[in-house]
Amino acid sequence: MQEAMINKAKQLLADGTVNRVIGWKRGEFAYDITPAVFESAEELDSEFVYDDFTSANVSKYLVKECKKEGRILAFLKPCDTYSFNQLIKEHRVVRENVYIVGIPGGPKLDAEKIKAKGITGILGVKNENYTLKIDTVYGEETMPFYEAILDKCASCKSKKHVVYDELIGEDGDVLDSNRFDMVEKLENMSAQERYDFWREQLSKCIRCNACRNVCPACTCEKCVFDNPNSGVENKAPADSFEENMFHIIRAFHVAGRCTDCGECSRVCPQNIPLHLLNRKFIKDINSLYGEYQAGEDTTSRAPLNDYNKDDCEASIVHERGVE
Amino acid sequence: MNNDTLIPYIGVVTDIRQDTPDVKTFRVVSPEGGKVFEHMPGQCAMLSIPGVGEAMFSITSSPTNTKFMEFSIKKCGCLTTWLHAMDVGQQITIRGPYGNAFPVETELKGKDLLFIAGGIGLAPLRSVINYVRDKRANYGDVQVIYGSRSKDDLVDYKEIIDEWMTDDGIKVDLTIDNPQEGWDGHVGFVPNYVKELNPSINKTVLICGPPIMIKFTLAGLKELGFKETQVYTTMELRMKCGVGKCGRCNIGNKYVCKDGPVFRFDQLGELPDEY
Amino acid sequence: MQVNENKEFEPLIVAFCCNWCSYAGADLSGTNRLNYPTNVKIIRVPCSCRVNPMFILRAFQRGADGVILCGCHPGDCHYTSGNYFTRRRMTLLFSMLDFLGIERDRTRVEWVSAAEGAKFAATMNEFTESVKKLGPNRRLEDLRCRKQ
Amino acid sequence: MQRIGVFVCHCGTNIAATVDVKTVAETLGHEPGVVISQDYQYMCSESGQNLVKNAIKEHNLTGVVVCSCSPRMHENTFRKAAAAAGLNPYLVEIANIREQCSWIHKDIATATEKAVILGKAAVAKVHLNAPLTAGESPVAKRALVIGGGIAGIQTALDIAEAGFDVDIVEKNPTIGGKMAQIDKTFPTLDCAACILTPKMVEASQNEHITIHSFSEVTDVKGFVGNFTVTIKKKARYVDETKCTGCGLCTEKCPMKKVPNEFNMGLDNRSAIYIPFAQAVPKVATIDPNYCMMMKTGKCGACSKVCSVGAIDYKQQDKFIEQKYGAIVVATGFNPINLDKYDEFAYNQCPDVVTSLELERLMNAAGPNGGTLLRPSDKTHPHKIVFVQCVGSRCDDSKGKPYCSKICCMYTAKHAMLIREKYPDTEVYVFYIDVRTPGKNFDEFYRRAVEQYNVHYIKGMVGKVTPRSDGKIDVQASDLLANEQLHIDADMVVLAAAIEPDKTARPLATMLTTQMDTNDFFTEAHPKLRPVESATAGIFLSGACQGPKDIPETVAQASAAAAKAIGLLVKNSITCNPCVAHSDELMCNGCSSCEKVCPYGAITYIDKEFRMPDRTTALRRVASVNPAVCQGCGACTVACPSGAMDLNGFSNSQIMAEVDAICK
Amino acid sequence: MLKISLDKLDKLFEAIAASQTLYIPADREDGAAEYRKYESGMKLSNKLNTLRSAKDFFFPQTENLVDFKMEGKNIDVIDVREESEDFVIFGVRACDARSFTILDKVFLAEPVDSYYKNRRDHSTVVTMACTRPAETCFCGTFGIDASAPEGDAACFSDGENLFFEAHNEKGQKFIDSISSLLEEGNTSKLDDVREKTRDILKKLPLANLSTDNFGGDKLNEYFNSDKWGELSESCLGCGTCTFVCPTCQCYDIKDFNTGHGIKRFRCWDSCMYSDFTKMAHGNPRLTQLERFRQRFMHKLVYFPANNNGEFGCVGCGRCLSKCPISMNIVKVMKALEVK
Repeated sequence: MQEAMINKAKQLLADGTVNRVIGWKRGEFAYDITPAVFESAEELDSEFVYDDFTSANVSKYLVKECKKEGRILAFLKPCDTYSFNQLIKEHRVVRENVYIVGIPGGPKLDAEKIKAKGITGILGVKNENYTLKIDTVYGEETMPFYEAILDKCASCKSKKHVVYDELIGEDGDVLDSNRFDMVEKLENMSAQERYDFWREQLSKCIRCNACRNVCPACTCEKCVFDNPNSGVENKAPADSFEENMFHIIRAFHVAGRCTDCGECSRVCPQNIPLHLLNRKFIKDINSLYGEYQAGEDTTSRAPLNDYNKDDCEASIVHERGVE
Repeated sequence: MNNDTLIPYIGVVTDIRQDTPDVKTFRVVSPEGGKVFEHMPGQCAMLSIPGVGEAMFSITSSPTNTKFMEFSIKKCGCLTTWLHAMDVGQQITIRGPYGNAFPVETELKGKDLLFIAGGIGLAPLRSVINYVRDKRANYGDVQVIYGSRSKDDLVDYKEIIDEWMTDDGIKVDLTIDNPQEGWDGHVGFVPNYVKELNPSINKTVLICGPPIMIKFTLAGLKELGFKETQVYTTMELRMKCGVGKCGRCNIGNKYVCKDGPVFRFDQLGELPDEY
Repeated sequence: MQVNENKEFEPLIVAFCCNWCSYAGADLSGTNRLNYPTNVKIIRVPCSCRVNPMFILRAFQRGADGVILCGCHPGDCHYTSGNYFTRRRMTLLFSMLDFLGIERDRTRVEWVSAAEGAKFAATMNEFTESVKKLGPNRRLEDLRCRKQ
Repeated sequence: MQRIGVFVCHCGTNIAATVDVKTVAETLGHEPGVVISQDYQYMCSESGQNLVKNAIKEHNLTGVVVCSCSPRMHENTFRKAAAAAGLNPYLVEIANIREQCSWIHKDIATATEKAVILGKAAVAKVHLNAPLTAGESPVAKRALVIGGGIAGIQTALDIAEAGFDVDIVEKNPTIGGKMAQIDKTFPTLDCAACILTPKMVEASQNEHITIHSFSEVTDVKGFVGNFTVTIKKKARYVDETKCTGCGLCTEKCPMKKVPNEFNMGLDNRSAIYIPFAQAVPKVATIDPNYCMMMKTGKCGACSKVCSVGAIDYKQQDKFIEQKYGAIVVATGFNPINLDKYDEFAYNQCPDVVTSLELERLMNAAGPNGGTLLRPSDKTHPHKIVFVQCVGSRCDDSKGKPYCSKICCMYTAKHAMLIREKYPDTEVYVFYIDVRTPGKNFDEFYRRAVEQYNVHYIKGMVGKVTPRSDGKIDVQASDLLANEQLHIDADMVVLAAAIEPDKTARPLATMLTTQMDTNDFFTEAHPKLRPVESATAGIFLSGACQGPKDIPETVAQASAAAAKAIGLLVKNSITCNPCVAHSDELMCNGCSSCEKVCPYGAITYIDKEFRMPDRTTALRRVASVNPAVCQGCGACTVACPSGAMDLNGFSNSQIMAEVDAICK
Repeated sequence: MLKISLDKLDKLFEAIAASQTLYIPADREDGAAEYRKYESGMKLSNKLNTLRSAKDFFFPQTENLVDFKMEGKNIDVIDVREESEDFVIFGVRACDARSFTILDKVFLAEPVDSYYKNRRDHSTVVTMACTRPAETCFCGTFGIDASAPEGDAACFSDGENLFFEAHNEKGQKFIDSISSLLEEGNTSKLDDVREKTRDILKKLPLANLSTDNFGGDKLNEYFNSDKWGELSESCLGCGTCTFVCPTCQCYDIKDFNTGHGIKRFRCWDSCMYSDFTKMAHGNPRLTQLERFRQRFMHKLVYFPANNNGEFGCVGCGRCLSKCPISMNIVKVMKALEVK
């Protein structure tokens, strides 16, 4: 795949279709991949990488990149295309300035999952028939591939590309995922249990803003939490309330816009399952206002910018679930 | 526990003077009377209204003034707007003094001094000028070139006219950007006026004003034959803690709040261009 | 609010009322001298759709024990559609607060028309009672703001 | 730092009896920024206002908080006072310590505590108030009157008289409304047609008036001075401009078995019809539910006889869009449906009729040519029982809680007319109360009792049972004599309650006006602004606002016209400055706000910005048209970056209120 | 050397906790380690390092500096400082231990930060030598020996026993306080373990990373390097690296109005944030390039310039594993070195 992508990129650079390529760059170890922009065939040959660790969603970079001179080639995985489509819908990207090549997606690996097994001193990771052979300074270790995949990939919602100029490989289908299982599990807990669960999770927050800054839906020119005039600005979670406030409002601001790409949870240095907040909104929207997948198209009205005269009342919250 | 510099003192505003349409000068004393703390010319203090904001201002009054401190403050943000709206008797918090000072007791001693200021840039220099006036014997010739947008925008105009200009051994040259009724003085920008006046290159220069004025004046001074080592300026950039720890005012290996705000131009030249 | 052994817990209720229906409804319950507890403090907004979830969280942060949002009946919004948006926003917000384990009876949306002075008073009596039963808001307060 | 003045009103004892106003004034005096805090007997009085004005000047105030009655009452009063003293009127905030405090609480201590908190919230808000300048928007010099009854006609005539164009939209084929169905009017007993039809003709001939009969309002957009209304002209299958109203078609129409709604279904009309002889416009209308041609494609009789070729079976509904500066609602009333009143046998017995049916039965143009005959056997009734308050003043769900107001008088009229014309007929009236306030009303009622010997019996009719012999057994109680009565009547007339027309509710939604629980339109103020709705530019005329008789309706119609004229004479009106605005530097251009704006007030522009790295870039940013924005604030919440904010109710202002309340 | 058997650790912790507050690295539910206040039964984590650095002990993410009460025109200043209680931080790794020395150079420099000093004075840092360094470790680059950590006292595990060594008076006092539980032990196995660790350290992928090309005199060499654009290109501008970094110490001072007073607090800030240097009249670091450059120039050039060549990095590797886009100081050093 990597080979095909490099060739495609070189071809599009050569024929002038694009003048830049956004993709992923090799790091120091097997897993520390950095999104990067390539401008020449040489750079592509020496540094471009696409493997089991290239999980970063590059669509958010296109907000900035599409405003530069010329056209950029972006390799988008199925989940990334939803993010990009949503950005088109919100007029955050200029579609014409991006040439999209759809590529097959994951499952991608999560280095944290490998390390959590106590495997350390990692020098190389190889996937042999869905068994990971991990070369470390302490000797070789193995673990099953599927135990090391990213949470977001484990509950993949779609293998379909919703926007592209061309595809490498076959397009997939929207999947029947189990992505709401954990939300449901929480819903079925008692209020006290839910409260304890979230307090434990959110108290880990160090307000590094990684979740916000990586989020393709969070592209505000100035975030309310950075704006001293907004009245809610804060830099560090000085109090448990502020942890709640930040994550509730952030989830609310992306409600109906979040494509469930899972980047927030992937990048959280404190392993907070932030995607559950977004999925809760998605699940509610689906069940109360009809199935809606943000980013699936560029024209439909977002659920929060829309209404039905016979929508349910807010009291529905009081009537269902566990108190 | 020892007092921490981050815990401020209380200052009482005992006098407010409208200097120009957007500059007011505030007189601050400690609640018990007298100065809140001592300082040297060029040093700064952090003034704050809790809940509104805290910001660094240069102390405008001379250390030789034993009764009070003064701050000339231009209205430009949230805190300064608040300060401009307050009445006499209001308490504020004050901490400092912060930063270095103009080397009035070392390098500047015995020198002929040329002060060049534009607009509110006079505020930090006023402290030095009055210090020099009070210790007149320690210094040589004193010349002040001061310009502003208009006559109304000249800070401390009354003091300049009534005291400085009547002083022997101090020469004051004023200029305003555009002609104005009731103004028979010089009209023109400060950098040009400096060149016109063609000051002796033996003088040590202290300059403060808008960045663009400093840039052109410095160029002009160099044309006249001044060396960077002869010219001092003062910067007031994004200071927060005042003690070189919070990291905000870091430029290269210097912290403006601690190593500055007074720099000689040759020192500035060694810093990365991030100010 | 403090729980004092000698004193019954008195919750603080913030009520956001739209100018055209519910605020007028509240006025009407005043005109008709229909009592409701002093715990309820009303904030006037042009339309229920003006109420940002941040305002609601802010109220809880600062020590409110319950927040109620009142607007025109669906279909009667002075601005045609404002309360329809309110309904969706608040449904989702309340659902999220519930998801985070915040007691669901601390929040409520009620449609009160300009003519429903009696309903306004009854709603406020009932809501205050139900919040009183929950006790002080502890799960969504800012400790720094707690009254000593 | 702000300089705020606080003014606490006693409102006589309205506030002062439950709230310790001195304490409120004193406590608020210590709030940050407050430089003067006073209390006064009546702050809204001239001397009270002068107190505010003088304080503004003397203390150079930057904000004013008045703790008084509801802002819906006197916000404007104090804004004007502030403006007169040179303070921007939008730097005034009201703390509602009457309706929302003193009137609902009894305990002085807690009420005072609450009043202080409400005052603090207002002080906190006023700290952040910005001076606002109202913009202006032009006024379309045309009025729309919805409903062509006597109320609508009178309003239209008065507006036209002032020289403005007026359109009347009437859902029926003719204007005239309920009054056209009435025989005589109380208390003068003059003929309704004689006074109404000249007005109908006048309306049709007035060059300023356009009548859209058989039409409905389907959409209303815009705001005061600038409404855009879509009117559906329903297909009547007859070209209005060609039809001369000769009536030949109605005679030749083979389908003659259509219940005649003008005569309350007491007789029949043809499928093509002109409702009544004096109809305006006098134009035929085809009823497609009955027309053979329309239903089977076979007939065409009317088309054949029409010499001007006005018949058009293919006519379609037509939509017209028009701009109006003012809208007057005159949708009127209807008697309630009596299906639920089994005890009065209305559905079982044709000789049990409503008062409006009786009107038609007695009308010279009615089904019997003016002779009062029983609908069942066309015989002359000798004993008639009138039942009052059928569905009025009713606590149960069947009826209406209010008094329908007109029944007492029209029943007296009916009784009197019957006794006058048929002295051999006995008339009984069962009533709860007889209510006759009004000029010459009580005299009129007394004539019925004293001069015409109508039997007024205080009591309720319990049951009406049709008997096999054609008589009707009326079982009732006489409360004064305390006895049960049985009357074998020939006819029973029910004074059915009246209710607003069914079209009023959807119309109110379109107009964004308020209605009460009975679907009567709510006036802006029950005493001081009785003919205006709370929505600017929408006025109320006639029974749509509450039960009214003709003189009252006409009076209100003229009043509404006067208000509408007052608006139309202005070239422009001051806009509400409490509108949304977008901070372009923060705007993402995402279109969320545009999607929730009910007025289409938000558009997007590509604007050049200096970027942080000193380059310039085109960015798509939202721009609010302040003349179109009505200030609901929906966009402010839809905007994730907080770039959208609302003047007068800004994020920071509302949060300051929240903080102050929760402090 | 004095030692205690590893299976008696509980007893040791109980003993320490009996006299003062004890913090140890413990595993939390998601598997990551974090410092927790010791409670009976708590187990020492065997993770290499805690997810958050140990700087929180002396420089917490937020801390209240001073309170104000406002009344009319008057302001009341309330000093909220309290003498810290004595506490022990147990199990600090060599990198984090060094970070305290670096933080000391900032906070204990005149004028001394009393908040920091208060906690520093009351703390005893007991370090623990590493035995299983990870691929992200490069403490050796900064002259830190992971097998011989600094701190007031250090301890070393040979797999069965924990050996103690005092580095100063405070450390000695600590060891004395637990001496009843300790016994003299043979260190031959420990020496093997340490030897093995040193071997591993040499084999780590970053073992050869060197600071030779960096230092206080390299300002002009790197400030205008054209590498910064490429390096900073994908930086999200989040604060992850800063907040997990044991040596980053930039802070902001803010006021919070509680409704009944003003709390002035300081909180961590990040030079990576776009508004870090923003002022009323502009921002001298306009793009992420400048902000990104500042962070690494500070660690690799400015800080050593002011501190006798000491770098502002301890090679703990947290930023290497936590940066959302895997950009880090190692990649920066390697990129800049290439001339």
